[in-house]
Amino acid sequence: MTKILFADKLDSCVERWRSAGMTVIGPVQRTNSSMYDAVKSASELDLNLVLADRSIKELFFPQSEPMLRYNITKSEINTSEFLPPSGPRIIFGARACDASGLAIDDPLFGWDYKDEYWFQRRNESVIVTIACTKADEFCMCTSLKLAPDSTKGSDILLRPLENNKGWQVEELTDRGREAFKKVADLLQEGSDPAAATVSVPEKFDADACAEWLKNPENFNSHFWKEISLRCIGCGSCTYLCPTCHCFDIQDEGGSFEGIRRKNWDSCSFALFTMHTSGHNPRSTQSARWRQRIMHKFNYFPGKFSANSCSGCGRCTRECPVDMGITETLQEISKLSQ
Amino acid sequence: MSIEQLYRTRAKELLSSGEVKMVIGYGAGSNKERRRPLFITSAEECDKLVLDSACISNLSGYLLTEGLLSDEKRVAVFLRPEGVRALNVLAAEAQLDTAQIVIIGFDSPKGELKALEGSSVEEFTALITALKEITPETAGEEQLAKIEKMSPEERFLFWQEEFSKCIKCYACRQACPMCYCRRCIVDSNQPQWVNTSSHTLGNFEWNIVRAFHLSGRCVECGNCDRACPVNIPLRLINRKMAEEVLNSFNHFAGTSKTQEPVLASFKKDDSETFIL
Amino acid sequence: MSEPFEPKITAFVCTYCTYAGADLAGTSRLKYAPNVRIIRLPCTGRISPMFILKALQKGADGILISGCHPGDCHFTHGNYHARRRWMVFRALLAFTGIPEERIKYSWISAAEGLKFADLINSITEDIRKLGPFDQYHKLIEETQAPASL
Amino acid sequence: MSKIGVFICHCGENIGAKVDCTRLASTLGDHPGVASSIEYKYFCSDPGQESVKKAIRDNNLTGVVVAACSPRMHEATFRKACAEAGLNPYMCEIANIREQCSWVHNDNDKATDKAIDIVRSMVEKVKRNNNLQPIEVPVTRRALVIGGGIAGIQAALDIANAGQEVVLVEREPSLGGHMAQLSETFPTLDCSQCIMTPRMVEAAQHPKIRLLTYAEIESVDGYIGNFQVKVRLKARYVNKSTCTGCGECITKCPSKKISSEFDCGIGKRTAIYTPFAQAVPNIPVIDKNSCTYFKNGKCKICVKTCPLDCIDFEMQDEFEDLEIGAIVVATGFQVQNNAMYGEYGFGKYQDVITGLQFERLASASGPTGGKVQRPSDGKEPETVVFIQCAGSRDPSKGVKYCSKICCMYTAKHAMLYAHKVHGGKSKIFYMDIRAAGKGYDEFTRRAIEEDEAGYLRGRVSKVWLENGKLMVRGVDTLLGKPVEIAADMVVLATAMVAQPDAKEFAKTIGIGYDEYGFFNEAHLKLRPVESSTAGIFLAGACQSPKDIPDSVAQASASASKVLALFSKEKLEREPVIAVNNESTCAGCWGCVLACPYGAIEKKDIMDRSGKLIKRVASVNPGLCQGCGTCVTFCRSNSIDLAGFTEKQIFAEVMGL
Repeated sequence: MTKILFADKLDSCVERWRSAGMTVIGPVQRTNSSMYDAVKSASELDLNLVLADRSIKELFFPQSEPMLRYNITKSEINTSEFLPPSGPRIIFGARACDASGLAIDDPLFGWDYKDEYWFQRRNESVIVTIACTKADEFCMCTSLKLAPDSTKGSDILLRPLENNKGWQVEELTDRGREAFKKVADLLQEGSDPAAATVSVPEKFDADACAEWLKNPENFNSHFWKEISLRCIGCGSCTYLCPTCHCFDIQDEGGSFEGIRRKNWDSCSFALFTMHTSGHNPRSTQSARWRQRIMHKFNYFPGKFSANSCSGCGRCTRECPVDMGITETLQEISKLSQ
Repeated sequence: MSIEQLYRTRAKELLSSGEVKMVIGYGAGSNKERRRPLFITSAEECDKLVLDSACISNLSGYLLTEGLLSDEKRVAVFLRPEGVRALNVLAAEAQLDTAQIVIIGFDSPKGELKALEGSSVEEFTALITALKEITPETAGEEQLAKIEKMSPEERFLFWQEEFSKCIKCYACRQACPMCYCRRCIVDSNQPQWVNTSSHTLGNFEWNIVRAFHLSGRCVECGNCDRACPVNIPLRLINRKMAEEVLNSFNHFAGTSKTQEPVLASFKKDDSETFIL
Repeated sequence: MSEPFEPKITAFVCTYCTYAGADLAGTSRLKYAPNVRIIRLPCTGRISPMFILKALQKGADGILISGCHPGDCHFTHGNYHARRRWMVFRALLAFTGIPEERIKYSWISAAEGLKFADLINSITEDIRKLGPFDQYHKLIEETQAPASL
Repeated sequence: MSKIGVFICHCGENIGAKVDCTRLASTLGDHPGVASSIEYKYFCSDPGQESVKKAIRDNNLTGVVVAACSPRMHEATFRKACAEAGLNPYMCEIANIREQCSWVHNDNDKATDKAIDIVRSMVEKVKRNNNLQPIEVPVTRRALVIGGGIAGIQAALDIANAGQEVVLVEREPSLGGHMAQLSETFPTLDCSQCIMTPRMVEAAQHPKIRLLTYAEIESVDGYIGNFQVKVRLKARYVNKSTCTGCGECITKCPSKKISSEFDCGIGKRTAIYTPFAQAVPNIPVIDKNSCTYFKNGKCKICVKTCPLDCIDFEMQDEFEDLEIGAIVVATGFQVQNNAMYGEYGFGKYQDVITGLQFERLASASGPTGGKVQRPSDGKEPETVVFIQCAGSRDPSKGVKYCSKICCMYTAKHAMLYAHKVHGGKSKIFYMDIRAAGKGYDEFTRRAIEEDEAGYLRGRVSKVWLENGKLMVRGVDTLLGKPVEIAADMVVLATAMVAQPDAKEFAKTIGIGYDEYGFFNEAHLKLRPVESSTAGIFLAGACQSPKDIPDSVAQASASASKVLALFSKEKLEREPVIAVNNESTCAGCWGCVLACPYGAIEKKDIMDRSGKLIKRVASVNPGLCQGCGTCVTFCRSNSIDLAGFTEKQIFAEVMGL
């Protein structure tokens, strides 16, 4: 017997959480594009998506976050800080890759300086992940040693029932248990079997790739140029990626008042490494693409013992020229044999 | 022989005869619906070329890849009529020399693939001129008409909703053959005319500036619209602006390689009904 | 009873005609509404669409762009270039829902002090009737607010 | 860190009574970057300027904002004061709180609020001003005068007499222009050639003037002080250096029936000819289109006749490149072709002639030796009808403007006719008599009162031939009656129009023109002799219809402009010009097309080995006039305008 959340009770759960002061967030459709966003009722949620177009990271690391307001007077500069919105939230219907992505980035946002904007949101969020029963050709979590039902980064894992009427509930963390206590009476004990999680074929050998990338000789390989010939240098892969975390600090406003903001930035952009002098150490798109792969599968694991990729596949799924991590690592896998 | 076969053979001939150093075409993509740009430099690889109605993207922007044309050797490229128009605009703006480009032309009206005669831009003049005449009626989008009927407030709300999604990934810019600036205005920060933050205000500014910079230059290949990962209907703005320059100045971008840019020229009797 | 709404209007004018016309309104002691702030440029050809966007960002409810009559441009045809640019930019703004009524264009010569004064009055009245540009002001406020999630 | 000084002028009561200057000064005094904010009754006064200078020195100011009257009043004054205090003058800006604030608003509070915005915005601009240095352009001290009529000759002589070199280019074989064709001139009735030919000779013999006749301008490049001009020297087929002008060839030339351009078709000339007897230089040319040898390959009588072997049928056009510092355009006018007035019978009846043809008839050197005779039969006309405004002031068929000289020359024609044909009757149909000018109204009165010119106010509707008489039907609007006159000759006071190739020519040399083809002055009132292109000046009827005194006056004015330009070795120009950032320029050439002055050139950027890396736009500081049209066009924001930079304007907007 396991705890079961029946789909017809979900609306009541949402209401309950909301009345307990929690912000309920989940995958929704917004004018031709899907994303995670706050909802008022369960009916707004779209839980049938393979994956929302936009990743979960923007709930923790918004694309543009105001940090402080400044005001320059004749004698002094006044500043007042912006704090991230506080209050408990529950993210219902995350996918395992997205939830894992958050866990992957945790050490990054805390290794030297604890980024309050990230951690306050992390500490106040309950991640309810639904194991995947379907996938598309871009999914690649298994190649990253994750799975459609990975628990990494999640507080609750829901497994869809075979009859599609609800989910088996696995409580993974105290924070998850706490949130589900609020709806305990809406859950039922049952023995309805769970649907099989989708099988996602392995597409490359991440370990072999890591070895190849570590070999300094390969840094200057022709491979990089060939694999990135068609890259147009946009930031869609980085901005949709649940683990890409680069940002830029911008002061925005007039001459004597304004707001300092933390904005997403992308290593795909030529401007990313442009020096004031005009010199650009990564002057070509191939150097930028190499950086992205190296960062995710060589430098990041070297520092934080995990690949900076959770296999969601968005990079390829949304790429205007059908590039992405999968193809590159597949080719590296071939080279490393 | 299928058009695909025919063009593979042409590509092989072009490469093996040394007439071109590279063929830019389409290859198979990661699923059935997708085609990806392919850069071929040897005759043996030509069998990788794919040509069908799913080959949609305008490849002309790749011709501006730094250094590609600087050796004065020729490059062949698969282009739809919009792609040829793009070549004309790029030539008119001195970004390339069309003598270096061998066009492998095709189109797929109503999903049916057909080959287009000619390999130089001049040979497409009649076709493009004909497009100028038919475009206004046939390319009218229902959604465009709907937006035009809205009140200004409704239109603002419509675009506010769309632009609020923008994540400033600049895929629209990068995918566009006309966005060849060495430094985009949004990347110029002294002064920062366009807010780089992707709040809705900044997104409004970016999208307005992008559309303005493309006015009279856009050939409506749709690269930007397809590239947008959050599906902002950029084609609608581009369509509207193309209509505007056609109606106001009888300008249809890319009719010839010597066409005067519509915003760097003027007529003394240009309309000015709006000026008090 | 609340105060009547006082619109904020930014004007971009060329120095040879409209700025001189505004000076003439002054030397003629014509009276007009104090809502307009003028920015002086050498020529209408120098007036970039970016100026309009930044004036809106600074909270303008209305904008005036003005220069020499066709044929009178000190720089022979800066105003002809400007006219084309405005035509296109105006259509673009209108399409994105920035009302045409808020952005006015005029030709005012150095002799038309009266026209200048009258125009400022009528524009101020027009914009006052339209009310504050709330839709845009909300976007500006949003940039000053903390992240929503 | 900026240290801006703000100086708030009360302008007596002008500002002080409306704007609360104390509140203004204290608000700005609290503004970041403002080191000093003071008010004073009259900053433009000597003590006022001294206090600005003192503040600059005491506070080490980096910029100055004077809140006062319009910059059009005192910008120069305060910039000069700043320079005297050691501050770059371009670090000073004026905030206009008088003409555009205190004088135009009723409400003191609102005027003060507005003044605060105006000054603050200007402070923000000045913080981003840059030190600018006047641009120095070297000047080639050699003038080019295009056109050898009275205007061109006058300009050339004035410049040459001041000691500067002149190249005088005339496209006809001789100097002289239209004035050489005239009989007598109003209002003094002195003989045109008597006063004109000495000037022609003087110009031709002047050591500082190089005369190039039968020559045309091919191209003009460069800019003020530094023009490169290519001149086409048309083949005369007569060797200039050996010909003595003996005229033997002309006498013997068998083609004698060619209509003479100089005599407006009522006289004849030969195929080898000089336009008129007093031609300067007195060297004939061969009219290739009429010469029997050129047409049939046979003749060469002139070759045989010439005692000095000057004739050379193999001669080709030659080209000469000139380095020129300033150009005076004096290309003159043409008379309108009256063929569109079918009702006047011009072209149909030989005795309906233009005013200029009448000049040739009345001229002592003309085809009739100065006798007024009908072209049809050589008879002396007993009655002559003059029709004024034949083309002028007629928007439907002719030109909209007034040709200005016709009233006067028609009066003169009536007088000449009265003097030459005793008892002859003249009738003049006119719309208005415009006789503004020294001695002009007296002149027309004389025509009426002493020479019995019969003025009829009204238009002519038809001219037809009946029993050997030209019947003229018109209306006398003063009497309100139709009039019919049986005339022996009808003279049309034809409109002055621009040269047929004026527009083409304007494009070649790079100046503006109006709808009629007359060249545009930089400012109709204040810069009437300068074209919109720096270094190119206008003289005479190429700008608008003019009589001789006006043409001469404008020519002298142009000459003085040229001499002022030549008075220094280097030319100083306002540094408000465009500058391109070559590293970000994409080379799309939009700016090149948009520039009204052709001031933007394409520049090749090479690497060390001389290989072309890219081509970018480059602004020629000599040509740029600082309008900034290019800046707005530039999508990548690569071009900027000094004095009105993107940063400055951004700051102004953000400072509001």
